[in-house]
Amino acid sequence: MARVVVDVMLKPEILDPQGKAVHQALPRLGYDGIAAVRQGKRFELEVEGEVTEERLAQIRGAAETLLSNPVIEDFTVRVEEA
Amino acid sequence: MARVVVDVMLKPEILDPQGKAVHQALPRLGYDGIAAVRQGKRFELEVEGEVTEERLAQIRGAAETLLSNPVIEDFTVRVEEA
Amino acid sequence: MKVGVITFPGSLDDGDAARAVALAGGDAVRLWHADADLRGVDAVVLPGGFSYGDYLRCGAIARFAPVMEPLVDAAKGGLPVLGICNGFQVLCESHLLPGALIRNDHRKFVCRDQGLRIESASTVWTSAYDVGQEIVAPLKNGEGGYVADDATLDALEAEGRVVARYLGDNPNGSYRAIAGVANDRGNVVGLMPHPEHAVEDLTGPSTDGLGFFTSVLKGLVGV
Amino acid sequence: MSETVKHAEATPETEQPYRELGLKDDEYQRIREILGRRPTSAELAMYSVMWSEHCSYKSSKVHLRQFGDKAPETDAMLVGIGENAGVVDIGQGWAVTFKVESHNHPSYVEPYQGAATGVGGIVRDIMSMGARPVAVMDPLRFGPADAADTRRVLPGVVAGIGGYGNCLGLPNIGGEVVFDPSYAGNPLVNALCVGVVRHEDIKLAFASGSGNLIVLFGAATGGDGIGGVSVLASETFDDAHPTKRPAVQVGDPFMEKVLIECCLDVFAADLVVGIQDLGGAGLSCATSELASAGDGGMTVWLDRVPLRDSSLAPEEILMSESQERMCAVVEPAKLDAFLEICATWDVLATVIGEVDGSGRLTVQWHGDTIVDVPPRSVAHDGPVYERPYARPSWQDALQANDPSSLARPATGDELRATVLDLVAAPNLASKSWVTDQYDRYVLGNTVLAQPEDAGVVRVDETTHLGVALATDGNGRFAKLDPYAGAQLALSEAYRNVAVSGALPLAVTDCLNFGSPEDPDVMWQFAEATRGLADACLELGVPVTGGNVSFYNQTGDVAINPTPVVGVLGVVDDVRRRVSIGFGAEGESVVLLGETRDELGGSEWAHHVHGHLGGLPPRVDLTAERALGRLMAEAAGGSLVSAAHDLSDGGLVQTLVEMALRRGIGATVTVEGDSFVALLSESVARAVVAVPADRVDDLLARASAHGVPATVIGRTGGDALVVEGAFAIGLAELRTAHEGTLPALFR
Ligand SMILES: Nc1ncnc2c1ncn2[C@@H]1O[C@H](COP(=O)(O)OP(=O)(O)O)[C@@H](O)[C@H]1O
Ligand SMILES: [Mg+2]
Repeated sequence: MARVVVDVMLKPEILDPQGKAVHQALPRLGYDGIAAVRQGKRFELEVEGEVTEERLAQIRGAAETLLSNPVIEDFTVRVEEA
Repeated sequence: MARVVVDVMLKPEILDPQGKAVHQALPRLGYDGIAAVRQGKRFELEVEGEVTEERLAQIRGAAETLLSNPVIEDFTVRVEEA
Repeated sequence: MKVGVITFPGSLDDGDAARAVALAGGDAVRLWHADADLRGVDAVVLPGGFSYGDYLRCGAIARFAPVMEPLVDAAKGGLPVLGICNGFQVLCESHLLPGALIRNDHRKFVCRDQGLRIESASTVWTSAYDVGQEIVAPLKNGEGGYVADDATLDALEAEGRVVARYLGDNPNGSYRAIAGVANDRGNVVGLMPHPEHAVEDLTGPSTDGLGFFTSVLKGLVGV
Repeated sequence: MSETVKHAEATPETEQPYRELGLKDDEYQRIREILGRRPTSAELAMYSVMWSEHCSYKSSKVHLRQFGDKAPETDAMLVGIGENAGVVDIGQGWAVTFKVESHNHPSYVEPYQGAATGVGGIVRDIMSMGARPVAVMDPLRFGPADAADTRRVLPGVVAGIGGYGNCLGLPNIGGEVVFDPSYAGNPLVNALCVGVVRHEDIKLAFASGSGNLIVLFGAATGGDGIGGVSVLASETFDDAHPTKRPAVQVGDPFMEKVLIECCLDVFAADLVVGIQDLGGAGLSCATSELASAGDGGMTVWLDRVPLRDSSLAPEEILMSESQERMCAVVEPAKLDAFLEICATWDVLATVIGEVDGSGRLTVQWHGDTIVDVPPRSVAHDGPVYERPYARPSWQDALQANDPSSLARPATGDELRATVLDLVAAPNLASKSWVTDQYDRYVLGNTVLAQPEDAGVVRVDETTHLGVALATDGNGRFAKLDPYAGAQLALSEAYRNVAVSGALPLAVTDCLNFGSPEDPDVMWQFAEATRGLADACLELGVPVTGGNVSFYNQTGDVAINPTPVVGVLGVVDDVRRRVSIGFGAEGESVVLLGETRDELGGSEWAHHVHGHLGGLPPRVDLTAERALGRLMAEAAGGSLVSAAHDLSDGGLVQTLVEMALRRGIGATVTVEGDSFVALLSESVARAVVAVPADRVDDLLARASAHGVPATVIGRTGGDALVVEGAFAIGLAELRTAHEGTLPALFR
């Protein structure tokens, strides 16, 4: 069983209220020196059998149509080495 | 400017309604062979200056107190090579 | 005139939408997310709610429901379609409307009586209003921040496709205080506020919302 | 492999970890006597959780009995205490079921999920009566508003209640937000749900009819909330280590929403004999209660339960408190239809058992019998304690320390400053920051909601029949005098329902207290229950159900005893509902009721002086009832255009809320000591706005009902003016009243 990770982040030009909130909270908790924070989603897909190129292509398809909304989000797909 | 990534995932034994919803949707879109899906949060922190050990320790502190709730979530902190 | 109201698992305001259609003098026809066709309705309302829990992105999963296939085709063919709140999100996810709706900038769910300015009376859903008319309707959403790139926003403004704007302070961080938009033909409208909750004095802050439903019915008779 | 009954019989001497599971020696002995042998590990798990305080009410039972014994004569009660929730007749063939429950401890550990699953649980209770849930309410208590931990807990709790309730499509029509140091480290998160059902459709939780099937439907079962029981699991596993079990449950509101729709379709098609929600103690509770309320026995094939976590041991499956699950008793002939509806809603449904005539509850695990018990002994014949209680040694001193010694504002300017300070006090300030996060419009039947005195929902769109609900509770009053405190909670909720134009019908209560093992606390509990039962009898409103939450304390310091009381009223025509807001200029402002110098436990003493002592306001149920009758008449005859009860903060707080609601001010004159007139918290009072041509009529009816009524002024202007004392502009009042919570929680 292999794991494929899909990371989805808001495009840089789209405002990210959650990241902003975290960024503002950090100094109040005494954590300084953080220039910016963005919050996105991480999907862990457990894939049956091994991860063929074609399987990866499929998952990219899912990432593009379902897991992310191209209008506002970018995504990356990668196989996670156990 | 370096980037530190904090991944926050629900503990494996905790119900993950979000992952469940995605997992159930995939076959309907014709994506099969996915045994399980978990959905978590990904935080990208842009750190001023370089990432010292002490700075990392700080960020781990933030991850534990602010970015995650240890009662239901696990987190990992890593420096992302640009 | 038959106005279909689609129920997805997790739809919440479908009953209210049907009631509003009836109060406006139309026949509400309940459509199910798994339906293969639109059962000959003359218009469709996608109601508010949390389709499939909206855990992933609002409307992201509903967009792939079987009933959406005939709906998207019909909408492109000119069928009047109104998406309210979650329905608006579904329409954006289906690319029937431009832009997207993200988490409110204050990160809290907001439920309040919201002042709106009608910006376009040339859609099939807003013909009963005057441009510039100010109305009040309930607003209730967690992810109602309307976003799109500047080019898109400029085009929407230029083509008069901004249907309604928020009055007073921006309740959810929507770009340019946009509360609703239309497609280029003006038959597909997405709206964050809830006109179906403003159709009875007893239960709503006003009856200002009825206009959306009378508009489409009037238009249909005309057809 | 789990331990079989055979094995337990063969090994009578085996040591069992019953103490770890919270069972006392004598309780364990009783189990052995009941079974005539030592329990299997699965049986031990079942008894331990079903005989826990939470499930068995062993400390409270003897006191709660009064609610039945002293119940007033009424034919409105269709289903009484003991069922999942009481059911009340509201006429026209409609019935209403409602109940309030606590989720205090989980909400402290994980505020969002704790509060969310609290809402989920009470909603399933309502569904298990065959009713359609139509609204929720959330009485909340937190530590000091400016405490760091409150800033962690409150936003999470509010987001959780909203996140779950909004997603279910249930309007939130009211509740409470109260701050007091005694709740720091132990917030109170109570949740109320109300549902409607046609008389003929009322369902009960019982499994009758041999051959009928037990269907588990909803979410798959995980290791949620099984805490201690894992001890057992580890024992029955070869590897001595229990697998990780979640400390906190995560709710899936979408699952619950489809479960609601699925249940309603199933009810509509009349496909169930009995139905039961799965809450505390999960399957152990559901199966044993179904069986013992039924007429036969029951066999459960535990290995058929669909699992989220395949590592669960049978003991854990029996204990699991995984959310969003229900259990139905279905006739075999109707099974296919039942499963079909579940399939339409994508709801997992599995036959896990069968009703039989054995009179026993037996649980099978892959063919072996691991539980074989008389169901009643698990569900209903749990231990009953007569806990010792005694009036606390400090009670007299507390009552002696009355507020008469506290400095009172002397001049008009001081009074003005005090008023501005109080309307901004966390307990009196606007709760919009909270309530704006709740959907109050969904379903399109909400006639009144926050900030009104009561939530009012339309039940029948054609006849305009509706119900009104309010919850109240004052821990400070209850601390000063638990007997009176509980009565005052009822008295205020009753008043809130009455002033909105409804006829109070029935009561639900959530009794939040400290440790029952502490005689002081037990006395508070005994007094509070006695007081509530007596008051319900006098007001003619029966307790239909509720919930007890003990062990609310930090270290050995208990919270203020906090009986939260919910009152349900019926409104024959919701179009006649009365709002708190002044609706027009130039109307007469009339004060109903009698004001005494009563400031013990008042918001003024608390906020301005941090003082808690003396006696709470005198209880006057006769006056409360008279006021209720008058208000019903006034609403029916449209004599009043607005009405608002007086409670925390007294007359001035009420006037401020009435003025701010629609931005219409008022000018009033008060008799006697204006401080007392404005800030006393005497009961059985309300302010009404009356159109000029109705004043005489109202005053006449008031005297007919023996309700003191005084015209104290007129509505109008953009200020609240108290002649001879002060004037405050509405804008200034609004800033003070609405600024507090946003500033604290942002
Ligand atoms: N947690 C809450 N959820 C919903 N409504 C609330 C909550 N807290 C307060 N409210 C509403 O705010 C209004 C004012 O609350 P409160 O002053 O306690 O009312 P009252 O004094 O009449 O009992 C009421 O309508 C009440 O229902
Ligand atoms: Mg009140």
